Amino acid sequence: MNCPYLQNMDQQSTLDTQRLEVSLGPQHPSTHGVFQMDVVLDGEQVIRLKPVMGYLHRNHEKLMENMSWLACMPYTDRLDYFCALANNFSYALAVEKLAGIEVPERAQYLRVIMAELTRLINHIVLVGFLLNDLGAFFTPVLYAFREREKLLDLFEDVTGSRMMCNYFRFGGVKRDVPPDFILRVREIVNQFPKFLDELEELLTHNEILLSRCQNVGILPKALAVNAGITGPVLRASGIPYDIRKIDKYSIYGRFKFRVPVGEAGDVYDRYYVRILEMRESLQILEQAINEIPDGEVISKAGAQAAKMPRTLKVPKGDAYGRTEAPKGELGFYLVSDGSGKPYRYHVRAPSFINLTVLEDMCIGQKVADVIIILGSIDIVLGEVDR
Amino acid sequence: MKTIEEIKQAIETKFGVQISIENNSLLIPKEKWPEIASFLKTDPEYSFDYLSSVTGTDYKDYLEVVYHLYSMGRECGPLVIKIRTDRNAAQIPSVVSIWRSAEFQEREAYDLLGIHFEGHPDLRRIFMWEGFVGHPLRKDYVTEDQDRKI
Amino acid sequence: MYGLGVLKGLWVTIKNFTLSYFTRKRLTTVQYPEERITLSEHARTFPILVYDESPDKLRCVACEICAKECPPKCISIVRAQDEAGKPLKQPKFFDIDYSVCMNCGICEEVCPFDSIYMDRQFELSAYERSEEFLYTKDRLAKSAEYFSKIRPETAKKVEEKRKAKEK
Amino acid sequence: MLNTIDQIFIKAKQIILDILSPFLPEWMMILISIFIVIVTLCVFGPVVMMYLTLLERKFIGRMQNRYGPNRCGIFGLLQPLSDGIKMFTKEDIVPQKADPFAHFLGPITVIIPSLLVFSVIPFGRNMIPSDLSIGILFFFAVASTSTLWIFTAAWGSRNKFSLLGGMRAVAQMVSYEIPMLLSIVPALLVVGSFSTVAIVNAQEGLQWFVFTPWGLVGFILFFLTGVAEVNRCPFDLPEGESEIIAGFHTEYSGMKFALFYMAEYMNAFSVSALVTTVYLGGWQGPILPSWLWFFAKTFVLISIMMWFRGTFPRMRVDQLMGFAWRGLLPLAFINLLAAALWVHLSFPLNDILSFCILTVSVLMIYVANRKVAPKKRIYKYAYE
Amino acid sequence: MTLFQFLATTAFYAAMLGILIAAALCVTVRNLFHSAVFLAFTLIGIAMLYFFLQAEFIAAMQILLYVGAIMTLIVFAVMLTSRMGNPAVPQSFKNKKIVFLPLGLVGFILISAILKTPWETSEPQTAVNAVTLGKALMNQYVFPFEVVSLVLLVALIGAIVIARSE
Repeated sequence: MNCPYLQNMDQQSTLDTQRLEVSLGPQHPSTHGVFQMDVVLDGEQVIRLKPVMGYLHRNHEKLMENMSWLACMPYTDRLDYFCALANNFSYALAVEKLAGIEVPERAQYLRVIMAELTRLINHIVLVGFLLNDLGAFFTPVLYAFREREKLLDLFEDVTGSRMMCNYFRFGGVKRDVPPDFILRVREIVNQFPKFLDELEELLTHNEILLSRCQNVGILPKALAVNAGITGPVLRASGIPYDIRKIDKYSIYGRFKFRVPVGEAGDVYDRYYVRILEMRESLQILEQAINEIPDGEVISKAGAQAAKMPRTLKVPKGDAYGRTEAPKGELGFYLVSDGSGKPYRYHVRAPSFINLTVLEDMCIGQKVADVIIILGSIDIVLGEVDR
Repeated sequence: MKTIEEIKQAIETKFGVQISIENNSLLIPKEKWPEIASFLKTDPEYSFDYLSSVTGTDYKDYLEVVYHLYSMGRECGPLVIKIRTDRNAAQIPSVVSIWRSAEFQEREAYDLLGIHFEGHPDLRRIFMWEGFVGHPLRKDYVTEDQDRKI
Repeated sequence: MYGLGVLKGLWVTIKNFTLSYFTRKRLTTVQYPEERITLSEHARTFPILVYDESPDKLRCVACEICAKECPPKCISIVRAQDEAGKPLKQPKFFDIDYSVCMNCGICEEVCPFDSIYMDRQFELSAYERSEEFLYTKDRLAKSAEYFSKIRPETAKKVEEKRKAKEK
Repeated sequence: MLNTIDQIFIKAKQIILDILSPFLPEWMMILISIFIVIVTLCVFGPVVMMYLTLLERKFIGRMQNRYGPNRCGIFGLLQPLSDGIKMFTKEDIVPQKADPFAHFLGPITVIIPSLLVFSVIPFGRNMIPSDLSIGILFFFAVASTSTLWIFTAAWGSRNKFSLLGGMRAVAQMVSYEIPMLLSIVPALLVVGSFSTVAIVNAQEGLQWFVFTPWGLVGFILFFLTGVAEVNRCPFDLPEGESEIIAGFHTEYSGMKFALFYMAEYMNAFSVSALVTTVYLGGWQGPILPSWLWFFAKTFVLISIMMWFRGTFPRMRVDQLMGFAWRGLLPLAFINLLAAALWVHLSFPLNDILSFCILTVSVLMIYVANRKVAPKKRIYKYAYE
Repeated sequence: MTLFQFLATTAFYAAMLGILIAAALCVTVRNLFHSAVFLAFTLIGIAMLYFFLQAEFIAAMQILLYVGAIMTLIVFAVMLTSRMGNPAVPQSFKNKKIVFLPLGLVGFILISAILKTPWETSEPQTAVNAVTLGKALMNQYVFPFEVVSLVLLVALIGAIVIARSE
């Protein structure tokens, strides 16, 4: 373009639109809770994005410092209120590592079954809400909730409450499962793949979804590792890091299951990796139901600690227990000074740390994409703000 | 993975600094911490490329920050590093430039415990609002106790 | 082919629509006030005190273990005293603040005298938050028959244990 | 017998006029007859809108394995009534920062085009409110002004989200108006007149335009652009709930919001009515009375729109524009060419020729957009 | 029928009065956006006049082109240039009184000229409908039609070049 007139046109580009400062604020239909993003827009393009948190901050960690070890357990349900049992699992592991309590065989199997059922719930609800952010008028969410109800009814029979289960105890689980538990889990495991096929038929090859989600919010491998991203978001970027396979905590070493890995690291990969992970969880559940032995569900020391919590002696020292929660690596760093209360109780929340890369993924994208990128990271504000 | 003693020897020989081992974790003086951190991350022998969690703790007479390091490349277990600083002028060099995952967690430690991380790109309170006074997670942080009257 | 995924999506929703007229199973709505889902045996909402014969002779001996163990500290007990000032094995006041209780069920586990159990009532709305949610002793007391009606198995286990203890 | 049912509404109007004629002067009778038509339209519009909302909620409800509203009235039939009462009684909040004139003007001017448009739609055999010689052109002229009024509403509420919604609305409507007009032109070319009645008469018997090759493509084009023009899913960007809260009608509540809501559903009804008039043979149909045919076809089209709403996610702004400029517009031009050829040539040759032109052009557009189209992916597993 | 005639003429004059008021408001109102909206009302008013004169095609084209397309562009321009706050145009014209003198003079001259000239009003021949207009465009005036479309094409390409360079 060598014509002079257009030369000076470029310098003073008269067509730039006015910078728009929008705060996608705490009251916004799709921030999955009270989370605020101060976004600077040029037209529809995002130039800068600053997350603002703390609206749901209850100072969970200070609270736990004057609770007994057992009394902290019901509070862990409230961290990531979609997967209460995964939080219980991680906290119970950390305390057992600190206090050196063994867990009987049957309890290990029950814990794995409960954790994998929670993973199913978390992933279908996420897929539903991600589609809701994309604009599908509640249909995927209600299909997901139809399946979730079956699982929540099962939880109510076993643990007593649908979402706030408080089922794990140090050294096992609170109560044995009802007799028809194995039958119901087997029925869910047989029927769930059919539901997943129907959901995939509705969504996975839908051209509008493909064009909306592919190459949007790309998370490169190096940045993902450096920013400490864990869980399906990391695996969607191509790194097969799954704590169930790395640490082989509890009895995950005995189960044969695969870890799906994406390669582009965009919103579509994060969506589809979660669907494949659900299918893998079903494999684990299948093997766990077939091999579950009989026997006691809580060790002698555990039962005694549950009945009389004062008698639980946790020696001085610190321990860091971590598990593969549906959202990523959920770790508990506990320091005990020998008294009946934790001296320091720190939660390494996956949603909180996965948010570090939100700005890097959103720069240059459109407003509509910012919402689905946030949705694909899958944050729950109970865990982010603690 | 190499044992704690080997890592201690390697760091001591390389940086000539006194390190002690305290129940399976390295106690490193805070001056040399950024160099040791980048050494642990870049050295192919260790390649601790994943900083899992940064925790601040208040031990009455000093503040301590605990780092849990993992290696995703070599899939090996946690290397626990503790750094101590005194209570009032709590200063620790930040490692955000080395591990980006420390960004939010160091801001949280600053907000709740008042540990100042120099070198942190954007050290603001992350949970509390700007005008908040005090650091809740400190043991001497006392709020007025609204006891319920029955 | 480009447009196929979109058509398959349409096929799924219209299939759900038509089949919903044939198989009632597909419609998951429960018309709440008329139809109700039967709660399971272990469902727990708020704690209640169980008594054997009359409401003022509770099984509870005011040992205050549940008050100590309750995570949100919503139970407060004052021990009864006879005229001479000697403490009795009876609570004078036993208040649970239902608005603070987070129905975790720990009080039921730690109670050595099987006197506090989790009820299944959840329609407990009230107009006034402070007074009406502070359940006093007489509002908490529920008979053993009521308890065995809502939780048959646990009631049977508790009966055998108590008989064994009496022998 | 059938004819009487067919002309039942005209007869009813005639009866009213005969009752009144002895009392009133002659010129007053003309006014009265016009007045009757206007009143029926103004009552028919909102009532259809109310029951369209109910139809949509029950239809999508059943798609989502639930019942849909069934509390007020037997099958929820009084639900629109209760919505109406709620809309009336809700407080009408005008934001303090809003520009009162534009904020007040928005809903009024949005409702006028959607009511005016009813005057050119032939509801049945000689049941057309006003047989303008420029029927279709009047429809598009009035419909195109709604862009301006939506922007007035967006600008008036002085809220960043509604401004974004307003910008999107204007961009979307302007870029979908051209393919919409062009997808109608083949039918006008064949019929030779703008008047809707002439178009319906040209589709005598069962020669609906949709059975001709160019008619099929024109029908699909016109239906898709109609959905976009009316801001319904998957093109409902101006009021993308999940991103910009409620787009241009974020700051409206109470009766003003009801007007927007009513305008949206009436536009949906009028666009589907026009699609039936031009491509599905309006009220032409074998035995049933004419107006019954017309309403059946229109409601089938509206339920397709609702079916879209229950299934599809929303498109992004640039994809929306790409779809219009790269996909629909070239197809509309080629469709025009095919229709011209179809008219010019005799029977066996014209169908074959226009059919192959259209298939070739669809394939060409598909290949041209290959680079932009998303690709399917396969996923590896670690720890095999 | 005279009353009917009377009603029609009053409606006609009422429409004209409406146009005048809208035009006056469009010029005088301070808020830029309001004047754009009043401009739209004046254009619709003119379309109504065409309807009164049974020139339906011209009326439809008037609404379609002016209000549908050109007004949208004007509103876009208003939105792009003015601040979000209140797009008021700063008018600093102290003594407004003096302007009425030349205004009145020019008005008087115009009105008197209009009233004096003998407009030969031919009664309306067959209404100008789309068919005759189309035929004329395609037969007699096909050359100017093509040239105009060429000009529009050039303008279109020019706009794309400017927007694209950003």
